[in-house]
Parts: sequence; structure tokens; C-alpha cells
Amino acid sequence: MSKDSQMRAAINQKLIEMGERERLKELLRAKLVECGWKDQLKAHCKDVIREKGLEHVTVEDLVTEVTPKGRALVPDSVKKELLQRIRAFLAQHAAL
Amino acid sequence: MSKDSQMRAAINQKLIEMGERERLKELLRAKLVECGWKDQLKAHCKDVIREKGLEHVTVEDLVTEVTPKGRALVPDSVKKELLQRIRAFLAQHAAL
Amino acid sequence: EEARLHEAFLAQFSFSLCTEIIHEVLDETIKEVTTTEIQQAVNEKTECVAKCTEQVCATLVEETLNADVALLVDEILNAELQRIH
Repeated sequence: MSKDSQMRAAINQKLIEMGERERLKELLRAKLVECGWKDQLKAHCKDVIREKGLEHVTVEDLVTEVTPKGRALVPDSVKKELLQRIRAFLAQHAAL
Repeated sequence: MSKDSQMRAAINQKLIEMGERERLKELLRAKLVECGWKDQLKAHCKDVIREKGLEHVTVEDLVTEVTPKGRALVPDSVKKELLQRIRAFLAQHAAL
Repeated sequence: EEARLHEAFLAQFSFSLCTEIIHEVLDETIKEVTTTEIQQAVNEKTECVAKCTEQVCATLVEETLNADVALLVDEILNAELQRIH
């Protein structure tokens, strides 16, 4: 294993052990609600169901249909905030 | 057209297409005779005629007078049976 | 040089972790939202069918009653008139 991948594995393990990975996910979930992303996604799902007709849509179809828009709708500010928080965590735990 | 009126139209169309609507009306008529509704209503008509005097009663008057009682006299069990039959028919035949 | 390399590694690691977490959370949330929305649409449709079936049934009863009451009234009035004359 290269030095980089060893380091990556060690940091990942630490993030999980310290519960930071889960906290980061929680933060993102909260931000997605707060910025209206979840409501937009719900509205988009309703549109697709209405357009295609409920009897022609499975959960898998709907996932495939809405995922590109879902990804595109995440605001850059949310991504930036998450990245900042990861950087801050790594900086604080410099020993990692 | 609203969602509800579209759905009602679809249900009615299915019932008419397959002749079920007429059969349901026939069933209802048979049930009304069987449960004594027709006899009770006849008696009520005669009472009204007797009260008002034949010379003072038109067909329209009498219809207006006895219809509310006619409605009230339909047993709930008969309405329920009819509803059950429509539900069963739709479950078997209609992709709504 | 080592410090610079470590810094570059951390920047790259942070970025890929950020992307990974975004994908994970989006995939989980999209799955949850789509499942809920489909279930909700199914429930709404079931309610709509039930309500409209009741309305169709009520209309059918009303139509039959109106026709039968009119017929009955007609019959009785004719019979009464014939009885008198």
C-alpha cells in the first residue's frame, strides 16, 4: 500500500471512530433541508409521477429520473461549507 | 377537469362500457322492492294525495313532496351493498 | 517540500471526501424521498378512488330514485284519477 493510501485509510478510520463522518453527513442533510433542496426534490418527484402516471413509475425509475437534477440542485455554498468543515477538522487534528 | 371529476368519469365509463351501470340500477330496484321501500313510498303518496286532495296535486308537486322521504327510506344496507358491488367490479375490471 | 506535499494531500483528500459524502447523502436522501413520494401518490390515489366510487354510487342511487319516484307518482295519480272517474 502506498504512503498516501495508508494515510487515507488512517484518516478515514479516525473520522469514523470519532463520529465525524456521521456528523458531516448529518450537517449536509440539515443543510439540504434548510436550503430548500429537499422540497425542490419532492416537487420534482411529484412532477415526474404526474407526467408519467403513477402506474408507469417504479421507485427505481424515479431515482434514475430525479438523480441528475438532485445532484445539480445542491448549492455550491453547501458544498463549500462541507469542504471547509472537513478541512477544519483535518487541521485541528494535525496528528492525522 | 379536476382529478376527482376525471376519476368519476373513468369509473362511470367503465361501468357503462361493461353494462354494469344498468345491472346496478336493476339490482337497486330489486332491492328497493324486496325491502318494502316501494310499498312504503306508495302509501306515503296516497297519504299526501288524501291530505291535499287529488284536485290540488300535480305530478311535479307529488314528486317534490315524496322524494325526500324516498331518499330517507333507502336502507343503509342497500346502499352499502351497492357500494361493495361497485368496488368489487372496479377491483376486478378497471385499471384506474 | 514534505510539508507542501502533505498540504496538497490534505486538500485532495478533503475534496474527495467531500464529494464522497455528498454522493452518499444524496443517494440515501433521493431513495428516501422517491419511496415516500410514490407511497404518498399511491395513498392519494387510493383515497381518490374510494371517494369517487362513493360519489358515483350516490349519483346512481339518486338517478334511480328520481326515475322510480317519478314513475311511481305517475302510476298512483293515474290510478287515483281512474278510480274517481
